[in-house]
Amino acid sequence: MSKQVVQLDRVIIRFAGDSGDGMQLTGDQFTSRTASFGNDLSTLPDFPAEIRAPAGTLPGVSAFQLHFADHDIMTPGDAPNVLVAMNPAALKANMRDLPRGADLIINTDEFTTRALTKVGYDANPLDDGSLSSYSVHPIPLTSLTVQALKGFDMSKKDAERAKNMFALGLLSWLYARPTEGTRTFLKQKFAKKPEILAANIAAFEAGWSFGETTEDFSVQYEIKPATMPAGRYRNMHGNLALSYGLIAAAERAELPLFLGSYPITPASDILHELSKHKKFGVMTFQAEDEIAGVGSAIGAAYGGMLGVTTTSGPGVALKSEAIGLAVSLELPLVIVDVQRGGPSTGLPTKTEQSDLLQAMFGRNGEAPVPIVAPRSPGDCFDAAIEAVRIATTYRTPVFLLSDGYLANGSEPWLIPDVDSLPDLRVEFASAHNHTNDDGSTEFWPYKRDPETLARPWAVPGTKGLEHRIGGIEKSDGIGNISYDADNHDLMVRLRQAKIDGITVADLEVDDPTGDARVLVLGWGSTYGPIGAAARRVRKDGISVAQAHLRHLNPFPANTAEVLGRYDKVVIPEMNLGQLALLIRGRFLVDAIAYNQVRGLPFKAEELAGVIKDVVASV
Amino acid sequence: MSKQVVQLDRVIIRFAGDSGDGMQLTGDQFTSRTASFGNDLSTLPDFPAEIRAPAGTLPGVSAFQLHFADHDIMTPGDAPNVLVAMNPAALKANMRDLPRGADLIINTDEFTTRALTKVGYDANPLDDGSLSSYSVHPIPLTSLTVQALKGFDMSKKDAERAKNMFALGLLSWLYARPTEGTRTFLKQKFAKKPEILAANIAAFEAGWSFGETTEDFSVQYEIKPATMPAGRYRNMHGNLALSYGLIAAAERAELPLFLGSYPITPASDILHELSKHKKFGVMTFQAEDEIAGVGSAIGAAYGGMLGVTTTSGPGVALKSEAIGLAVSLELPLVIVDVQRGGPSTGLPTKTEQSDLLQAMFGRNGEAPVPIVAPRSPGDCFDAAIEAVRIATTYRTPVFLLSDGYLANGSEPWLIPDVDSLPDLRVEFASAHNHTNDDGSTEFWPYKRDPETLARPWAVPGTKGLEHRIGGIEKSDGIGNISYDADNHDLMVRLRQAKIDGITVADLEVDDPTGDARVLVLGWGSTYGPIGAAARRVRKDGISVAQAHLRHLNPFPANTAEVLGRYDKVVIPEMNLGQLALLIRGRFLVDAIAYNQVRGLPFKAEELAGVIKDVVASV
Amino acid sequence: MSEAVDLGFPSLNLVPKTDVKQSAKDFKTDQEVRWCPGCGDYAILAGVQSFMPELGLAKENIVWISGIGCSSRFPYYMDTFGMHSIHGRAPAIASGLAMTRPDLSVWVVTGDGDALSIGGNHLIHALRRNVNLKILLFNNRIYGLTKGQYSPTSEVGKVTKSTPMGSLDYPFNPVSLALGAEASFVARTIDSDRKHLTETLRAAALHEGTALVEIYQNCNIFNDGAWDPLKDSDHRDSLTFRLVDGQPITLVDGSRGVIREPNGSLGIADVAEVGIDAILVHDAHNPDPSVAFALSRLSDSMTLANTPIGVFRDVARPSYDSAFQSQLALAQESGRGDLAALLAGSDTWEIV
Amino acid sequence: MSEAVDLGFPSLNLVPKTDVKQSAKDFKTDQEVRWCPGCGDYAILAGVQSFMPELGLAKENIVWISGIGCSSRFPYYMDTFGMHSIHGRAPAIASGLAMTRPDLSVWVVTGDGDALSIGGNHLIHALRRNVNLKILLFNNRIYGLTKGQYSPTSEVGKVTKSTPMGSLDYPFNPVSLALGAEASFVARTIDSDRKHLTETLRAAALHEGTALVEIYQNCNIFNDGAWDPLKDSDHRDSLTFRLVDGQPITLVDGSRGVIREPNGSLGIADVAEVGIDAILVHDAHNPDPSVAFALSRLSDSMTLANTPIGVFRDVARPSYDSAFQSQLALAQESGRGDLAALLAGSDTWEIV
Ligand SMILES: Cc1ncc(C[n+]2csc(CCOP(=O)(O)OP(=O)(O)O)c2C)c(N)n1
Ligand SMILES: Cc1ncc(C[n+]2csc(CCOP(=O)(O)OP(=O)(O)O)c2C)c(N)n1
Ligand code: SF4
Ligand code: SF4
Ligand SMILES: [Mg+2]
Ligand SMILES: [Mg+2]
Repeated sequence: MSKQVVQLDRVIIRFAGDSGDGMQLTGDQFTSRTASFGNDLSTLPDFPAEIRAPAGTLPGVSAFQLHFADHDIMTPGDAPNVLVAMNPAALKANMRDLPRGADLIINTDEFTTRALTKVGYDANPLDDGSLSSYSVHPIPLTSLTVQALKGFDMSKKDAERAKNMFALGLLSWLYARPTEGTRTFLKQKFAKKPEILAANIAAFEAGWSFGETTEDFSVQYEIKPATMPAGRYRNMHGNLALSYGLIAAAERAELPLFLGSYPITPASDILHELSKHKKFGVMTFQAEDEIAGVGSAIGAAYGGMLGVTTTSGPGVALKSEAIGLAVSLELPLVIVDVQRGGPSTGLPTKTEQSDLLQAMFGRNGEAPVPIVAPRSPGDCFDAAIEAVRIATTYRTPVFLLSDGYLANGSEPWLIPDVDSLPDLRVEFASAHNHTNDDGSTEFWPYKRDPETLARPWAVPGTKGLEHRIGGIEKSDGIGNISYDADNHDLMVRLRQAKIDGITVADLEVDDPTGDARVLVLGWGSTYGPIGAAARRVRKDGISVAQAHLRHLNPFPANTAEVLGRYDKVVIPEMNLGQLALLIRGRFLVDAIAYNQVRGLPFKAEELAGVIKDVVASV
Repeated sequence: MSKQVVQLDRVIIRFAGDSGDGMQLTGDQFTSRTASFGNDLSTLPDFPAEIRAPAGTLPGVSAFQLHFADHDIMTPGDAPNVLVAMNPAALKANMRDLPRGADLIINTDEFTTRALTKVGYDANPLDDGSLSSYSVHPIPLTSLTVQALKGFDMSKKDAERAKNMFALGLLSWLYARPTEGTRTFLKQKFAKKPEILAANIAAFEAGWSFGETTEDFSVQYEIKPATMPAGRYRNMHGNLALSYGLIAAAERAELPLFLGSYPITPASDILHELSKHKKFGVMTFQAEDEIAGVGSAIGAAYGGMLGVTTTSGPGVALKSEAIGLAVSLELPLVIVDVQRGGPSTGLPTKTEQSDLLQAMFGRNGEAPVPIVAPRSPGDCFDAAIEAVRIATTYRTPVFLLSDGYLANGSEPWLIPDVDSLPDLRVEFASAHNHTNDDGSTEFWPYKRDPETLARPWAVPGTKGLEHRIGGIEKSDGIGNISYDADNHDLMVRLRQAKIDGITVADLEVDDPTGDARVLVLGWGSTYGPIGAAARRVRKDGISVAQAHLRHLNPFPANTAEVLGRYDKVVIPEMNLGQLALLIRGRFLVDAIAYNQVRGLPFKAEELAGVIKDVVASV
Repeated sequence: MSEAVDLGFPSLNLVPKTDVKQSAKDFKTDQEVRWCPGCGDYAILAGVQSFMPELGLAKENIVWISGIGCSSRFPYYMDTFGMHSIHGRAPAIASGLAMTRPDLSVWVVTGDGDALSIGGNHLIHALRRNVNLKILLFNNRIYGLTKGQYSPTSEVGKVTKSTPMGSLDYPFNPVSLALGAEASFVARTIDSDRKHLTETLRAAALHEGTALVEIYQNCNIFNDGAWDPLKDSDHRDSLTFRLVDGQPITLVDGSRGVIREPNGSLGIADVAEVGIDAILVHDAHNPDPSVAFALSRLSDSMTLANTPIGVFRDVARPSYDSAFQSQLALAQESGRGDLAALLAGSDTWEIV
Repeated sequence: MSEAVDLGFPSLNLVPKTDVKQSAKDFKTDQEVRWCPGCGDYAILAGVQSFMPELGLAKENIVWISGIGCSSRFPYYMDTFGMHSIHGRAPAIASGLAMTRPDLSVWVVTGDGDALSIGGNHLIHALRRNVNLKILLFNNRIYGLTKGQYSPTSEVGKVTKSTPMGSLDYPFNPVSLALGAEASFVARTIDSDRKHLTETLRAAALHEGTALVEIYQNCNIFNDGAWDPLKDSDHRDSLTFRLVDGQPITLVDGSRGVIREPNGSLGIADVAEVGIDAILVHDAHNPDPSVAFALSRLSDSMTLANTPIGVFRDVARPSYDSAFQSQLALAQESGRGDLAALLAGSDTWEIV
């Protein structure tokens, strides 16, 4: 029997279960299908720091949220319309976020007394009416899966492990997702295990047909593809986009890419990704620690490579001294910091923006370093290219500040035309650049380009350019060790002037009505939530302007002018007000800092409220 | 024949020679005599980073400047009235600072053609009239010394090495310094080498009587003792005062002092000094690196010691991650940063204030750390005690920001009465601090003191208080690992609130006329130069107010109010405007940053000019 | 808190004993153990918890300090004092604690990445100093917590997330490294062999100074079966040398033994052929670490053939902390310092 | 810049040769040498500068990288490419350069503090990886640049600025440590012995992979005479074993030699008594590092008696950089990657 089909413009689904239940994989697959179906989407994985936290416990819950729609959206969504809860822990951990009326798909098999008490349910929420204000779909997912796999010669335990595929099948039906891609994926994943492959496909199909047949779901939902700029798209995660950005930049710079890195969550995947691309001449080195990671990248940069090091906050702290050396050596270097919850070990798998001031000031002495930040998963690609442009043009280390939400989140990505990417070719020094009074010539390693103030990049192997550099203060131009007071003052100011003089794109303001009196200023991954909040506010006929900084150091030339245009400036950050401090100190604008440090992105709803209050107050 | 005696109110002498000529020792001795004579004084040693830079070269010149007076003074002085130049390099390197009319005492023996050409003199400045505008005293110091030591059976070379004592003797006569102390010092230094001892004393006396007899010096100068607060005084260097401050604080806290440190200029002397005081139960540990230095101090603090680590800028960078751990563990810890020229290796033996923002922000995540800064060599004692008070009261790491100028400079120091020092005794946790609903009790490591927000200091060995702490986020109170979003937000804010809530003394303003419209705000070692500059300005009948911050984080409660009182605020710093950024960002005051990064303290003259300009502009 | 603490620790180098009877469960905490089901860490935890009572120490005077890694979660599960610190720094932190608190029994838990990669420097320095620490190195030849990159003990050519074409680094042999770093005690044991694990912990606990115990541990998620040859009953006896002081060094099955080669190295021969008397007798107390070092070289890092387990080296050398405390005591023999006198110094003047 | 550089370095593992005749002075810079008069570093510098021409390499393809310390000022005085980096990190920086630039000859200069204290971890990892670096460790058993604190090679009980009652740490033996860290080449020589220094540099230069050369160096300001027993003509021959491949290992004066002890260790005996045939013959190429390790244990860190100098170990093992470059080459065998294809991936959709 075919069912009634209801059109929806957007849906937010959250899959939740044990770390071992494969929720991340399930979410990823549903996302890929949704992407290729043409919806706009945004995702938010949320998992514990442990590899397999104990089954059935609250700390062990792993969740994946997906927001997809027939129009362009900017966030993974505030509150899920649908929660798939594979066990009591998953239900309990996620109820708080669930709005009344939401659909609840519950795996009843796991709601045993033992499992319930383990997370502190004294009564079964399925019976005690506590879920009455939700539309509950109690389904014995596990046993249905086992049943479906009767034919296969595999242990019950193994059969049960396919229950996530059953769930995926069910939801794929419910939202009329294409199924072919999932089959292809499974075929690749289990190429070497035909039995498992067949079982998973069977479970997936069982889930689909269960949806078709069960009374419980009277309707099937349809979300039309979104209208997006024409072109070829793919679903893109932040860490992948960042990795591709680095590879693309290296290609365009015609420099071999060298990554010196030490694994750390949530940055490790960049190391993993880049290690796959030796075909592009990409060299990856897993160092003994973060200091060796950045050290080897400095050595490679000295040798003419595009030197990169990737890490997260604690690793940046360890690299501080070596980054200072790179500042003094004035060599190109890209330092990727995928920010996570701090301080110290903090919350390794959660997102945060609290390394901005560390990136700005976390070194001894006056050691300015440019800072670039991506605003969305896909934007990590462009941000990486921009970081490389600055590093190679100005011969300086550059911070690329991503975060855990960007790293693991995904969105549809318009695949760029390679030839449209900027030309980043650099020129190595090849000859003497200084003539003495007696007419003889020399190579001066610290003789600067009058425009960029960049010093020559003279790599070993270049005849006649033999020279020595180091971390001790050098005399301007010739570069010999110098303890001279005036020279030091000059060099400190030159290094600062070089960074202050970096040309970066102007700050663009989105102020549709043009009469906004309040500006919301942000940086990094708050772009989506701020944008979504601005929309909500505007829907209510209230004017508000949004501007988002890609460059935190130096700030765009027009920043002061932009800030000056508005009565009030609000700066929402996932920290205690780090950009706010810089903006206030630099421009003496009484910016209002709105801060949350919850390890999760802002909710658009909430930000909208904040903005409205501020607008109301002007 | 006795000579005419002229009264002076102040003199600035600079001794300059080869790294091997013992200029630092000579200056130290002259200083000690001057101190015990009762003059006020201030000193500025200035030496190269090399141990014995090559003889007779400009980079090899080592200098020591002493300013002493019959009234209280605040700086080592801008330009010397007297330069003792032991060789052509010393003359050349220091001429620039010499005002016309100054006395020039020159060791003619070293002015050979070879030595002259080595530093680029094509003519001998003693003959070519280039020194005509100075009162030159050409003296064959070396040969006179050798003559004086004829009787002794020692090589000419050894005899020559006593020439600094001859010079000391001469200047001791010229300024009528007491001589006994010098003899005592030499007796101790050469206790095991009677021959050398005798020779040095002979050279010293020869220098003295040469002054008495030579025609060249027609007058002897006298600088009356300064009137200073009554009490017993000694001459005090910054690193020594800081070391004593730590020892005194440990005594008053009744905690054993533990120093975990790795040598680095200009902080090493604190390690050296503290290692001498095992009699006070002081434990010093030379670690394998800076990370182990701070790590061992954290371990000791966990065990109930007063944990301290000492270093300079590059070492702070390396300690960043571990300091973040201390923030998360909320254990008392004092981190001493004797700032030097940066970035990177920079100028190891020069002074700078460029680690303020590193101390503020140089860690991943939101990791606030209080910052205390001494203002003069002697003040390092009190600042150290204050740092310990904050660390132990609030259970937090604390930065103590000294610098190279304070570390090596000296001044008369009023010896404090031990009983007048603050009582710093702390209470370790000794019992359960939480009662469960069922009446049972537990120990909660993160249950805070409602007033200070400090958590209990529960050291191993305390029965019934077994507990585990770590760098991962913890749930408020009970302290178990927690990935909860709201708890993280709460803990981040609690840690910040604890630091913001630290009670520190109000900011005092020196505004004698009470009608100043310009405030000069400073921190750290600029206190002297700013004070001296303010005096000059006031001498000309111009009103200016001075305030100096001991606490950089948190700022004193009355800071906003103080800043609000003045039309303009000037902030002179030996960096590119680090305090200025914090003041502007925090208080939205359009503070004027006046910066120099020359590795040397400000000159009072120059600062006075800056202040006058600002005053004129209001 | 025990008397000893208050008064800057007179050099009594002694940990207070417990006054109650202890059992394994006295050392269990209320914290949910968060390792993967089947992880070798569980067996080690259980082994340690059941060994602890043997020490008979006051629980509050025992401290567990770890770095970061799956293994480093260990302290949360021991009902003593404990600190889960930062990656690689546990030996440094523990050194500061141990040298200032002779009344504590300080244990370090670390992993092959934590101890040998980022923490290598602190480990080798703790060993040469001989600080009174017991260091348990859980070696699973992989980075567990970061989801499976190769580690400094991974075999060459290991294909992992970060080395799709195989790793290039020649691995450390933790025992060789420790012996080269002047270690006074080095042993090796296996997570699954409770009896041997316990013996080895006992020997380590008895040693004064730094004791390094390498524990072969299985990470069933990212490097499952890394040590299987030494575990499965069919092969282990023919692959493992069990080092027993005073006993000839033979494989557990007795088939082959260790002999001296003419070139000064050690070799392996059929016991039947050369006769038991030709087999080298183990002497963990040999002041010269050379033989222990040679023994550490017998094993093949790929096949695990000829892997010695047990105590390689156990020699008496004054611990850093005892010497450290003695200097303090000596300095204070003639009484404690006088602060007023110190501040005043010798060269002063009066202003009235 | 040489052809090799431009095109992502086809795996030619080869440093361009010089086309001019070189002499020592070609390697001198115009910089004033700023060591103390009499410092042992001068002799080493002179030795290196006069050895360099023997390599016959294009000067611009030679790079000297150092850390921080008096010794680490070395690169400023070599007229090649050079970097004076930060304390202890030279091996890490040099590794990044060496593995990406097989066309360079990369040398590291470091001190006993720089290499073994703060830099210990990078050193041992460079050694196990066998990156193609030549590391010269200037061992003066003191921190020179910071004016005389004890170092990880200082003898126990050393009284220095930071240890007025004497140091407590048991020193590292750099050769033992390196062997424990899987080094493929380890040698020791003396600043004052130009001939031996040159031979040793030659052997190191010939080795593919990491070569560690410990150079006993005199700091006449803060630790004068540290190595005098091995220098003064009356004693040195009776204190020094000169290791020569294929030769019996005897003191230079031939009086005593190295023998094998029954317990597996090495011992020292009168050659006259035991006869020259009983003396162990040196084999630097022995794949087993145990004998080299045993030799490193013969010397007394206090008296310096029985100090072996020369090449302890020199075995062939593929260098990290060659393996690193081979993987790159292999991956590109079937052509270079196609960026457009990479960006597009497999799972895409069109929006029109
Ligand atoms: C400074 C820093 N760098 C990197 C990390 C990420 N990290 C955590 S544990 C770990 C390695 C874990 O391996 P191992 O020490 O062998 O412990 P295991 O998980 O295998 O027990 C790494 C790289 C970190 N937490 N901190
Ligand atoms: C990060 C850092 N820590 C400490 C120092 C100070 N420092 C410079 S050289 C040195 C040790 C020098 O000893 P060694 O390596 O033996 O070199 P030597 O001077 O004896 O040749 C130290 C501790 C520094 N420059 N940087
Ligand atoms: S990842 Fe491996 S080591 Fe970590 S807990 Fe799981 S099984 Fe154990
Ligand atoms: S201090 Fe010692 S090592 Fe340094 S330059 Fe002087 S003599 Fe040489
Ligand atoms: Mg591991
Ligand atoms: Mg040294």
